[in-house]
Amino acid sequence: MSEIEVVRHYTRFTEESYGVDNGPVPLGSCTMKYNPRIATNYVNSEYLANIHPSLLKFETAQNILKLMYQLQEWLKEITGMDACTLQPPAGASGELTGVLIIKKYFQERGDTQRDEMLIPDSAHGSNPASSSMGGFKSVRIPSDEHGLVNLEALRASVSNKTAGLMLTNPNTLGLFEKNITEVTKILHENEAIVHYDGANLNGIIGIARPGDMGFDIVHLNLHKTFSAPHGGGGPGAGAVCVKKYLEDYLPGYIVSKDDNGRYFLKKMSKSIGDVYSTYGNLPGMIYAYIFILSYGSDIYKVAKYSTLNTNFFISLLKGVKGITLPYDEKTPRLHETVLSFKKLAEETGVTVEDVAKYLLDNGFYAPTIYFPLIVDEAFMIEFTETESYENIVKYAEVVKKAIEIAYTNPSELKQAPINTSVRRLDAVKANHPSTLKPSVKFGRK
Amino acid sequence: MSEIEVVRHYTRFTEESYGVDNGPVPLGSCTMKYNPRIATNYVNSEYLANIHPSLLKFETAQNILKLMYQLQEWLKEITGMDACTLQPPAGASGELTGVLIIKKYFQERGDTQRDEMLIPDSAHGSNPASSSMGGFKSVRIPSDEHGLVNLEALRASVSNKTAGLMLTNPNTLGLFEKNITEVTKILHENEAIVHYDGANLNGIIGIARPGDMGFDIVHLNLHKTFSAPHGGGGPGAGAVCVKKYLEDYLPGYIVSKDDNGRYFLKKMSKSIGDVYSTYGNLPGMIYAYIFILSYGSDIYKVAKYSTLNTNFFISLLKGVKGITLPYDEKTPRLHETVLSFKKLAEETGVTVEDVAKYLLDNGFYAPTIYFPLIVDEAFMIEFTETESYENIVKYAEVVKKAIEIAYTNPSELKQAPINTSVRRLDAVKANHPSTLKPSVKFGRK
Amino acid sequence: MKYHPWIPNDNEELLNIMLKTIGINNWDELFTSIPEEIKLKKKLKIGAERPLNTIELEKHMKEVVRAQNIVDLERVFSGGPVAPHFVPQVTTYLINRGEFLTAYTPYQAEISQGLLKALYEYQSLMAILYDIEIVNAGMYDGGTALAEASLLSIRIKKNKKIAISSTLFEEYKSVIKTYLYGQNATLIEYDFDKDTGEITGETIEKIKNEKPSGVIIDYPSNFGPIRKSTKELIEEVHKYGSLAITFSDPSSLPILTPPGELGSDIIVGEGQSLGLPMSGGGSLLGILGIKNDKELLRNLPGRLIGETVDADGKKGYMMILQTREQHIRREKATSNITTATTLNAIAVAINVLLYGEKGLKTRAEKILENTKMLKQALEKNGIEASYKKALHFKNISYKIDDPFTEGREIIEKYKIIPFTPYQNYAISSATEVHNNEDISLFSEAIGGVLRK
Amino acid sequence: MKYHPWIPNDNEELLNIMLKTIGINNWDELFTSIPEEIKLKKKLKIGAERPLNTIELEKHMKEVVRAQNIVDLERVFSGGPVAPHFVPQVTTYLINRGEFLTAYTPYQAEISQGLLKALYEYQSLMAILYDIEIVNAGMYDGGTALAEASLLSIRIKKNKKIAISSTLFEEYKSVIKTYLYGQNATLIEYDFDKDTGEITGETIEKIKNEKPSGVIIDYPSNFGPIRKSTKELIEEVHKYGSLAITFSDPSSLPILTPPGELGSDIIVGEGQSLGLPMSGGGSLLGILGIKNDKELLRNLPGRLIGETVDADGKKGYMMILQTREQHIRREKATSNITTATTLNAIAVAINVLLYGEKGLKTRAEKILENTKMLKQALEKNGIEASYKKALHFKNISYKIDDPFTEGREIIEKYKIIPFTPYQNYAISSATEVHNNEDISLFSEAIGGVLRK
Repeated sequence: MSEIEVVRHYTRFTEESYGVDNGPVPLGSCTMKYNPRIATNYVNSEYLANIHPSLLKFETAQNILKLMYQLQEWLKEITGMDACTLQPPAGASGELTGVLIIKKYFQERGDTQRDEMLIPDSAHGSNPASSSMGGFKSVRIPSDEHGLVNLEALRASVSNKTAGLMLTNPNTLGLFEKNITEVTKILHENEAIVHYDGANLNGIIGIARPGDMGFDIVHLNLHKTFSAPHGGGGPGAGAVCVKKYLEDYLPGYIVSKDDNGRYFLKKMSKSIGDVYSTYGNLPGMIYAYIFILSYGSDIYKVAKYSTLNTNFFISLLKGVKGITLPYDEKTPRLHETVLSFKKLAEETGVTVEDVAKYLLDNGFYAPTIYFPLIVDEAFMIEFTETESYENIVKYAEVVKKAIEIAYTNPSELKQAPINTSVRRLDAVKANHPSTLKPSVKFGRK
Repeated sequence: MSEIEVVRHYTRFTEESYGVDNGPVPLGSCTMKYNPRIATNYVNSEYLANIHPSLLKFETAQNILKLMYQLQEWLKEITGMDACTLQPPAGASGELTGVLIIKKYFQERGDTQRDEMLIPDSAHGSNPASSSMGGFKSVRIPSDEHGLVNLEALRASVSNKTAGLMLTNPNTLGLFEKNITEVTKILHENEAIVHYDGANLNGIIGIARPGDMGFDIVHLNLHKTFSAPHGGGGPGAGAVCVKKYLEDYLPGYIVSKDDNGRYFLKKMSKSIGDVYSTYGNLPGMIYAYIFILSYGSDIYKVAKYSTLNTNFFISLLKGVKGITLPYDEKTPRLHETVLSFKKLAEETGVTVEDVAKYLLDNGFYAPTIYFPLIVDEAFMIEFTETESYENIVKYAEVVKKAIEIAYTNPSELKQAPINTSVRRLDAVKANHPSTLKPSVKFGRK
Repeated sequence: MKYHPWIPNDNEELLNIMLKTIGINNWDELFTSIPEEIKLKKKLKIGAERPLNTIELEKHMKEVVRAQNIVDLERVFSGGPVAPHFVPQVTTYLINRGEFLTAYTPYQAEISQGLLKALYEYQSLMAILYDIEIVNAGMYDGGTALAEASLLSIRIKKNKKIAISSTLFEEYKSVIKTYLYGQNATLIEYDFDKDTGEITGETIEKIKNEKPSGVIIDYPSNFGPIRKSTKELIEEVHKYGSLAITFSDPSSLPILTPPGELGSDIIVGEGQSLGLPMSGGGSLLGILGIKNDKELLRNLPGRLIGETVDADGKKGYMMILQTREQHIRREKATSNITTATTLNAIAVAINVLLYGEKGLKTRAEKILENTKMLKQALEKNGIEASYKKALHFKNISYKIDDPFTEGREIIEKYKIIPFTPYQNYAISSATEVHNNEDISLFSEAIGGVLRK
Repeated sequence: MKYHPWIPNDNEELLNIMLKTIGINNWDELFTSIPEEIKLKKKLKIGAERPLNTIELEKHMKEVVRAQNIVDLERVFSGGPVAPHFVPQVTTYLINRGEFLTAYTPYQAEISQGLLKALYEYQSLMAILYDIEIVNAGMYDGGTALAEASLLSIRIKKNKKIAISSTLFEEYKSVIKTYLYGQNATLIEYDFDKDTGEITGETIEKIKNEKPSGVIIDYPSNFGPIRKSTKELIEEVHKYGSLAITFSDPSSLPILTPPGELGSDIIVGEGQSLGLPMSGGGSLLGILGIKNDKELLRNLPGRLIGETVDADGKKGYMMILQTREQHIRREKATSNITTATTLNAIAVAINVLLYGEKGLKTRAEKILENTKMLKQALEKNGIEASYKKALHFKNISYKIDDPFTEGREIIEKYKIIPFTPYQNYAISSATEVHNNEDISLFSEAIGGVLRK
């Protein structure tokens, strides 16, 4: 194709797409915030684009190594940990990294019977999936009536087969695990390891640190909390930070500084190996680096305003028919919240999916729905610090309007969306073996 | 406003705009072609963005001066002229430059009674406007029955009061002035000067040169023929090239090369002065420079395919009810053509404007309408070399569809457009003194 | 390269289909109307002669641009019509989106509402900044905007004379002169007190005697001084029946009484100072506005966007008062201007929104503060600013014997660009991009070469 | 900086309105659920501690990136998982348009059709290139894609053994090993004829004896050789009940029999060679595809986009077979992968369309030709390529005593990056960005430091 044809083809595609640059993308636990263009510009500059990874290996690209070193240092300070690797190319890769560190740690100790990973029922699906990839059995820990880890159940589950616990805090309900020091103590008393899922760090960054709560491993998503773009599903960028006693297990190369101020790459002695072919996603690191510089110690503002925004939204929907806020209504949610549309579904037949599609019709991206699994007709929403007052107010109004329609003319919502480039798609046809079509080539052989 | 709010505001604005990146913009005489992104990238690079014009004045920015020098040389070769200035910031500025050169030339010769500028009736409006800005009276030369300059009328108009003739060739009808050497001879015999309006150079570039036709002055639009973007109405970039005997009159600084290969800026001895505060629009020059490098001596392909595309379009509409091709039907049009929708208007009441609005409804930008003035219900269309076969076919189909509707249900076309972000706008209200509103501040004082 | 990547139909198959539809056998037949004797017989010697592919182009361009060492923005102190100003990357991104970059002038309003709204906002933001009711959608640059303002004055007042401040940038004077030459009009310069930069009795006398159609007033002066007597001057101009054309650097306005409030009939400015790249001097943005007056409006050059409603009564925007323009009015048009500087106008509006009212004010204060430091740096090295007793904003001019030679020496030795050189003087500027260290470096460089 | 430009609500007025709506007096009250003892009591020492404004950020970043001299693409000859390839500017522009760049994974299909179509086209283009029916929407990189292909094989064949070619990049071996460690699975290496790079009796013997779940075959070899015996190897692999996992550099495929046609069950590749920037090694693109087999499909990791229809019967696209994925299937998911590399997949698809079929073939031929010249350059300097009798594509490995020291010397002296250093060998690569002159320079540099 000629250049102009390609440009038009993809320009049209972008016009049928929707990102943070178009409006709120308030997906819970996904932390879709503004991706600063100043960073985009450096990422795309030839200064960075033309750096072959061997320049890092030769250690001639001292400036890049220094940038990575600084970032490691800052992430340590933010998380309260002692060492970091920047190799994981995404959050889930960071989870796997944590899981394998746990595995190797116990193997090195000869503690080989520890094959269970404890995971709360409100956890992201990637936690049990990562646990499985590390060869662990996932043991589900139920939530208590406050939506928090059930301490009794936790105590009952912990044994000498327990390798670790994977936890996000604030949890996916937006609730802070206030007994967190007790939780980590229970694990530590049993010599098990606690892994922090960084998906929700945005709600507490600069306010509290996983390291201070007793976590041993922390994985971060540079493309969530630290403003790297999500790119419609990647590339992301991860980081894993650990307490001193796990430092030697980190994968990849750690950037270190010698006595002459020269930066060099260090392979750790008990390293789990590599989780990526190179040193990590440098573009994501650049975003994180610029993001941190832009805030400095004011970084608490990120948690402050993301939490403010989400609680403001909750207040706007307080008392609206058909919606409930499961678990302690009075407790502020940290940066995200889960509402239940169960009553609405029961009373009108309109599901939370119908509401989501109606939001699309009004030019807004929908929140995460049907997750976490412990809430029926879950509507999991997170407004980051980069969302505006006006949009949050409008968003709440559209939700209220949807509910009004649900109670007056429910079939209208079943039709949604009508303003998008296609209407509701046939998932059965898409997934059925007889009609499946994952490429133009499929079925032609 | 916060950055994300600004980004969303303008992202939305772009989505309510339409450029070559979205589809054909076949405005006659406007030469809206693909603007290569490779050039955009250099234009935006800090290499160029951070160059203060004083670096050119100090002559330390030798690389930029060299680039400008090369461009001058290439434009000379393309136009068949002897010297060029890159100072004019747009096409109309190039016209004014030509007009003032003519004025100063005769003034220097003491030939001060020459106050008439001959301009064909098919000319762009900017020609007479520029002529007036130079203090000349515009004398209209009628077209003959072939749509070309009426030689008899021309001879009758030329006198010792004639300073010059402004002409575009091919003319705005897309017809090549085949008597051009006769035309320039008539002027030259009368010691007058002939100015070439470069708006239509795209139709003959690499095939024939204004210099070889007898033109004395040529103005070029780098943002038309040479692929610099139009930017929704600028910045453009112009250039004016002249024959040797007018070199000393050029405005601005001419980049010259000394014996040591060093580039320097030269102010011409009889210069008309400056038509811009600096040395011209460097970004536009970069586009032109890259454009010429990309083609080299294959640049004739630009004329070949733009002309092919437009004649192909004419063929697709041949014999369609309501449309005529005024003037010699069999003569191929060079890169643009003017169709008349007069019959359609008479038979159905549907105007060419209605058809234009219907084109918008079908995702296409409309051609120039109601120009040139010598054709009733003019539909002036130009497909550049960067337009695709598929789009030209589709475009013709939409026009045919419009005509079909005009003959069956004309009121439907009067409603167009209905798919755009606003419907047909109230020009009376917009322009009426009592409702005029050119700013939010207007009427508040 | 057999097929050119920028020509979609450049292949034998399509070519043949299209020729067949047209009814000819060979593409040469398309050009039979061109007489054989003027057809090109040779290959043009342009570019590298053979076409370059994209990889080759990139290599070549890198060589060309790299030949020039990058000069950081903050190392530039050159003044004049263009100065170093900060360009937010986000603005560059937005104006380079294809829907804006590759659009035509929005003749077809219904499909161009975004572009029209962006321009309308530009007009409105500038109207607020200058405190005037009408600002057009942009001129080429400050110089041509001044020239067009002069022609506008002459159209109204008929006397073919324009008076200009002696402290206007030479570049502007030259452009005005060129445009006035077309109208056989003359340029008169008026002067100021050498120390304070304020108007004097002679200034008034000149205007009174000459009765020019328009008087161009630079406020702040192009040479820096913020003249306290500007309001008085405008009153005098009006007293003798001339139009007051005030040229103001828009970056200064958030901390000054705006020219509209001072009574200007016409306002002019150069938008580059609101954050356009310098790019070797192009492209720029001429700001041109008028007070709400029928005569002025009827004679205003350039595009104007206005608000209206569509067929459904919904708010919409379109180009207005096009009867002033060349494509309608031809030889009687208010100007020949066609392609102006839309994209730069939008960029400036974006920057203004990014800064906000407070941000713009802080920025102007920083420029004022930096200019003060710059003046001190010059004084420290024994160099006296012209109008030394005045308060300078952004630009400072001073005498130097051989600014070209001395400037080149500074560039060579200190890797800073200290000023814009003129015949026997120089203009330096300080802006929001500089900090104390930068200005110290400037001082050192000036001291090293120019100290008196 | 009192108000942060990236926080729209960061001002007292809005803060107070919002707090009031929530019903609290102070923003601290939002965080009362965090026990006091674990709340941060100190200011974090990060960044420059104080916030930097945009101008300061730009200055800082320029210093940081400028510390590194630019290395032109064509001066890079390092091989390995990442190599110098040409990135069209138009692609960079398109994938950086905000609607793509700032989008989430397209869970809400109706508002994300453009993104979904772009990914569907990527899947289809790769399926054509590899001649296989199903390709997913992208993995992190070639290494993790190989690792996931290994796990996929084990899920199907159950034997916790994977055989890999000894010529796989070390980086890939390390990643596969890490993933296999999680499953307590083992890695077996098989070898080739030292001269020709073709399989031998021993190669077959090993596979026959070990019966691994999957056999990873590099074709062309990561060390360069285009093995003629690849088809034979795949047949042997199938004979002993293993799955054939073929890793192919997609840039080579336009001139080779594609791995699908050779009978591969799973195909893997690294998309960087189709024109992604090197960016210090990230981000990359893992290509992963399978033949149309129910078991393979049910066990495929990663996102998959499929065609379907909407409520009006209009064609549309959505993510399919999500029941394989972690957010639905949790501990039984086929992988934990969530955020993959959508944007890079789209970039690669754009590049493929820009090149077209012919362009891609020309490009592959140029790489082959340049590799030949590179090999000659090495030979000329007395350096023998491993598998010297084979025909190499893109990569060439060779023994060096101390590649780190010698490589640094070459970088220092010749300003080229000659190879990627490994313990006692090096890998160089030639691609479409190089021309004769570049390779002559390479030869000179190698000769100057390494000549034997």
